[in-house]
Amino acid sequence: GTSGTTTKLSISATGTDSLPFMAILQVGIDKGWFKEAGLDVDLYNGGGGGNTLRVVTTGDADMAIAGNTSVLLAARQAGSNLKIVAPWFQVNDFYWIAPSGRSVTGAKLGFSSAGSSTELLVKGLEKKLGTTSQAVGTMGDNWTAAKAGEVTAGWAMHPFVTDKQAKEGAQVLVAARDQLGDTPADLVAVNTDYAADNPGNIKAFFTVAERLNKWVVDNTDEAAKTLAPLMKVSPEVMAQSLKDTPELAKAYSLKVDAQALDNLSKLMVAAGQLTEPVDWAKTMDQQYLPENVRATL
Amino acid sequence: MTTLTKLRQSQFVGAVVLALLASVIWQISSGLSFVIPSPAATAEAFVQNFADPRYLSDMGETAQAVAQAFVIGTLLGGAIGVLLGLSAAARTWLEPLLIAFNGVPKIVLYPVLLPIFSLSGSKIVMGVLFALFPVLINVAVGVRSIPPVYWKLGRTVQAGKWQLFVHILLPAIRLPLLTGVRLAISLAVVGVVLAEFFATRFGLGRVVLQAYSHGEYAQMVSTILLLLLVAFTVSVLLWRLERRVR
Amino acid sequence: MEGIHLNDVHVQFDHPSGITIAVDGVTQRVPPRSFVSIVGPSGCGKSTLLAVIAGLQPATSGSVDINGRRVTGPDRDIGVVFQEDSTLPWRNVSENVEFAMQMAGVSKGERAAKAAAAIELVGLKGFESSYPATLSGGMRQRVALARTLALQPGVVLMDEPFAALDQQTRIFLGAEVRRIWEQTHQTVLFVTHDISEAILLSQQIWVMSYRPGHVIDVIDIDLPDERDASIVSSTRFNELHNRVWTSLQKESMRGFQDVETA
Amino acid sequence: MEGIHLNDVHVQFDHPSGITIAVDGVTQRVPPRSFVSIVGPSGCGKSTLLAVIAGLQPATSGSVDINGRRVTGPDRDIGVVFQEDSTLPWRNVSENVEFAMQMAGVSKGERAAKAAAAIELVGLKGFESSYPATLSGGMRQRVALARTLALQPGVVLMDEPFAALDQQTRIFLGAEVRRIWEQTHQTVLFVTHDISEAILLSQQIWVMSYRPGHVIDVIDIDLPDERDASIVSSTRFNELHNRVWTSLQKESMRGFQDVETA
Amino acid sequence: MAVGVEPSQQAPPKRLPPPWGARWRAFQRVPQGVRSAAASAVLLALLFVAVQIGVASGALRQTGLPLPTEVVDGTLGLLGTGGFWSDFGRTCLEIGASIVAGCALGLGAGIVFWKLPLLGRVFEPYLVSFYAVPLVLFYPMMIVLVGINAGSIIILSSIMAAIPLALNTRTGLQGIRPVHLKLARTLQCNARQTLFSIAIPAAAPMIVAGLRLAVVYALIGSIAMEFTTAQSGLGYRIRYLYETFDNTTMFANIFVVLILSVLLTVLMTLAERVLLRGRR
Ligand SMILES: Nc1ncnc2c1ncn2[C@@H]1O[C@H](COP(=O)(O)OP(=O)(O)OP(=O)(O)O)[C@@H](O)[C@H]1O
Ligand SMILES: Nc1ncnc2c1ncn2[C@@H]1O[C@H](COP(=O)(O)OP(=O)(O)OP(=O)(O)O)[C@@H](O)[C@H]1O
Ligand SMILES: [Mg+2]
Ligand SMILES: [Mg+2]
Repeated sequence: GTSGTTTKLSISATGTDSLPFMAILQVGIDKGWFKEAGLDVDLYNGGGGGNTLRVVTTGDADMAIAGNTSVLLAARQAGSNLKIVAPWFQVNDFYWIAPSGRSVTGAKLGFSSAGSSTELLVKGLEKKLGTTSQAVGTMGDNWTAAKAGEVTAGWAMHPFVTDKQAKEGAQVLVAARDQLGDTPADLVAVNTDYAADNPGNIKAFFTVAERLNKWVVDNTDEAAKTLAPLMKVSPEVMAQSLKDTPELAKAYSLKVDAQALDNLSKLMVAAGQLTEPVDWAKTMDQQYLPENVRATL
Repeated sequence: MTTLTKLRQSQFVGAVVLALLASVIWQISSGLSFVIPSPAATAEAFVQNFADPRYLSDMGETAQAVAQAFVIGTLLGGAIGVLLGLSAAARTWLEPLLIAFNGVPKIVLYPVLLPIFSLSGSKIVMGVLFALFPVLINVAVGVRSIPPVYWKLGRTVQAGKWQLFVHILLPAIRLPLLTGVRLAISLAVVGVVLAEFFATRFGLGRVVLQAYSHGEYAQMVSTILLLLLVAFTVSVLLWRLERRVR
Repeated sequence: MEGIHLNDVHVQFDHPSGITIAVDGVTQRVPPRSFVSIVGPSGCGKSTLLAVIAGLQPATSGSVDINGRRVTGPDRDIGVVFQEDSTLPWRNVSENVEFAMQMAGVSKGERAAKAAAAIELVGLKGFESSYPATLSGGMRQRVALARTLALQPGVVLMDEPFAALDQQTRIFLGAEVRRIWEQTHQTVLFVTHDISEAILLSQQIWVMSYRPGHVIDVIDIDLPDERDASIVSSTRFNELHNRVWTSLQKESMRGFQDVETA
Repeated sequence: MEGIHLNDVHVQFDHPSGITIAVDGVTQRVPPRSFVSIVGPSGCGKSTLLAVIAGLQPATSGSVDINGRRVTGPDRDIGVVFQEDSTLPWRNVSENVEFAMQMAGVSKGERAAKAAAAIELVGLKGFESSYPATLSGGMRQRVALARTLALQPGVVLMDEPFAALDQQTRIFLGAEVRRIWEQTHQTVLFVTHDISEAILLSQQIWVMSYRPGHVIDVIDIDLPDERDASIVSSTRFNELHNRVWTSLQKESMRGFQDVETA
Repeated sequence: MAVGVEPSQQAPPKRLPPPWGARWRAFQRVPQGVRSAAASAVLLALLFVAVQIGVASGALRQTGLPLPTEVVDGTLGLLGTGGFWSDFGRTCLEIGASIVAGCALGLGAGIVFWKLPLLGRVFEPYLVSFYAVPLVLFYPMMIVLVGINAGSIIILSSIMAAIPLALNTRTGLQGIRPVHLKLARTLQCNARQTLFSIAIPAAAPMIVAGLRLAVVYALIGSIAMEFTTAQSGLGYRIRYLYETFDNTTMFANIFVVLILSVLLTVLMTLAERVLLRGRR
């Protein structure tokens, strides 16, 4: 943890080793771009929203990038020292994949666990498609359960989807985006004390983040090669999965999508995770974002 | 005794045969279900891991945490065990709580530990909590079952407190202490790795979890195998020592 | 004031269910350089009395003086040989024998020399590097004896040192103890259950009563100093045996019922 | 062919470092309803011989007949009392005594009646529901005795049943065994280290030699049947004691060196 | 030469005043168990008060601990919710089933290892180092083999429970005093009688110690597995509340797990009393 004015920024993020839009932070460190911006960045990989965020509430880290529902629920806790400052990865890149030959009608869809983003989506899909659901766990567990016939399809994201398509003939049974529209996958929250002391650091962070996003969009092939070893997949799979990511330019951009935020709030209310819709104008403090990406909420 | 019967009765040979048998069963079952990676694929992943500098640094990270957890856990467990063994008052006050605490699934305490000990500390503390009890219990029981005549002997030769500790207590509990230490090493590994599942920056727990959540079972099993192999080797060596000590 | 003087020694134990009077007013004297045995029924307070003399157990009232000094705690000049096997299994024979000296801070060289002498004295030469686990019970008691003798204490207290051994070994070790005593002439107080053993070894026997324990008979053993096994067939031996037996017999019968129902 | 007949019994043990001849040609007879004791130095094969008679250990050559039947394995008509404490700590006194009958399939009611009688016989009335842990060593051996007697075996083998007890308790229990034998008149073969005990109890004593073990002396005990403690002061007792002692003495010294250096 | 004393057999036993007051002796007479329980209760109360003060005063703010009184309130609140009882029931079912299955497996294996010493010797090194395997990782295999249900958790925690019991049973059986087996032979006991009337009761102290470990491992195994993988049960609930930042309810559930484990410990202590009746 850091206190007072500093050049250090500790980031705690979920999935830096499995999700490319998180792994770009590591790329930023490796390429020295944060250093150039005068930031000494330190990256934690938190396993799941609970840990990722707790590390920030305890002051171990200054910034958390974690699953949408966790961040929202944590920030709404009484006496919370978390402040939501931005959305992260604003396309709906969740899929339900299955071995070939499965049908959506009467399907049982696996999700990770209660209270998670996947539960949110699965609840939405239940209403739209008349499916049922079952808590299973990680992407790996879901794919295993799908193959074993315990569920019809399991949740997955890129590049896992591509990898299983390539290696094991997985097929996308449901693409959540088609059914439910976009939501931000993650939200960025900062420790309020840190933010008060070091507003410049957070601003600098977002500048570098935009640079990284742009790098992915403009140099997709190079990005695939750089990210592949971090994801432990082959460069081909990584390249393909970036290609398969819907609206890459929107996905890898900080430009706030008000509609996606609204959609998230609606889904959470429908899933019973919230009792009333989120007032984003109050909940999300956009002051640290570059002016050109802010939105009126 | 002929060499053949000796060979047949040797524990080592038996254990190797059992390991081979297990590999054969593993090979066969890997053909039956996709969740079980084949021994060959696992071995390949095992070897490749060692060529990966990140894997090696993860290994170092875990080893360091395990070593710290083991040392702290053994010292702490030993100290409390000696206290409990020697003092009836300490037993009255602490024993029931310690027994109850031993029965608690430590993993549910992780949410309590994380905020207090922070990220790198809480995995060591988790390892300590796992390693603590076998040492504590073994030492307490060991101290209590030291034949009273040893203490009487110590008193008649007017041995000082430190002399009693070094020349009577420590050697007298050497066997239960070794047993406790052996279990402590294994459990320190489990504790640290479990903690690494939840939150960490480096460590084999993270590697396993990454493989696990991606369904890369060969990679996952190869790391489990490494953990197993290390714990197994240390444990068996200590266990042999345990049986050789007079 | 040479020797061991017991002045009206009382010992009682408090426990949840009441009070046990273990030793009830013993006033006796062990002359210097003499060999005295105590016999008495189980539980009559023999070990307790020895513990008081060794300074391991405070007397509830009364006092013990050894060579003019009041006993207030353990003293290295008082050697004790216990009934239980007290060899330390993690030390070999010479390390065991050196133990007492090591605790007393005797230098390494001196320790080795004295240990070698003591080991020789008890007839364990050649076994210096054996561990207790590989020795018979009788040999282990010799190790304990050697450990005590190595410190050359003025007084040696032995609490049924051979109780755990079989009769053949007892006869043999008893003869050894007597032989050693004839060489060293330390003051010895020896507790035993075995009447023949007591007669063969001692110059005087105290017979203790069942609880509350005190000395009910003192018998001087007027056998010649040179005692070999053949002495047991002598008339005098048989007379002494009968004398002790009769004293004890009354006590045995009285104590027995009590012990068995304790 | 009544009683126990030993016909040239040999027992040897093979082990990695060679062969031990434990029993080397014993041919003896225990007359029916008589009380015979075996004394001999440690390791001379007494227990082995008893094990052969009990059917626990096959003889290498030779044979044993009991009341005309060849011994080929354990038999419930042959009761054994062991040297070690053999009470079952998880059963109270009456459950312990009933154990042998329970294994033999005796009905519950009969078991209870016989157990009560046996408990009374060994003088444990009132302790029926005590557990062994709360009993003294002597009382536990009585429980073992009661368990054996409850099955009313024709032959009782006792392997140093009182070896672990102190002398007072031994004297007392010895008298009890003799008293019970006077009532039941079973055939008893009794192993002991204690010469006085052997003389006080038996009609005949076999003295065994050190390895290879065989019977070197058979002594008939011509004391009156009524024996109380006072008999030990009689001249005849002392003569017998000396006779046995002398036989044994030679053997003891020979065997001792061997045991101690084993 | 001796200073003889008159044997005064009729001397009245002397009773000196007790060294401490009567009140101390009265306390000493209170059974050890009751004293221990009272002492533990005092310690727990002190801890409760200390944390309460610490949290209320803000000294423990960064630990994120809620007020102990809130946790107690929350726990009482839990008791009224159906969701809690279904979690609780599932966890109890898992623990109970793993105890039963684990004990049967462990006891059986221990007996087999005793009867076939070679097999026992061969398995031993593997079993003694088995503690180092995070069994949680076999969950994916369980999904395939058993399905997503309590079964996979029960199987894995049964294995965890069985191992210490098997080792202890074997050690206990090997330590039976030879005289007890000799007794069985002289009484011509058959194999069943020898096993159930001699061997198992004789090894009972070790087996019961193993049982204690087995119960602890069944509990730890079930909760830990729920915590990391399952979809219901107390362990899962704690994880869920952890992820969703509902601290008070999370602590209330942790509190329930603590109570459950204390309850099991007490139960085992009582069971031990009954099973080892008459022994010291
Ligand atoms: N620490 C103690 N607390 C309470 N009672 C004790 C204690 N030590 C001994 N006693 C009691 O004092 C009595 C005398 O015991 P002691 O050990 O001196 O007898 P002993 O003559 O040595 O017997 P034995 O021949 O069996 O060794 C016994 O009744 C015993 O129960
Ligand atoms: N199972 C066995 N294997 C090898 N040797 C044995 C075995 N049982 C006994 N012996 C040997 O046979 C000899 C006689 O033993 P046994 O136990 O019969 O002697 P004992 O007269 O009963 O001795 P003690 O008086 O010490 O009980 C001893 O040398 C012993 O070491
Ligand atoms: Mg004593
Ligand atoms: Mg024998």
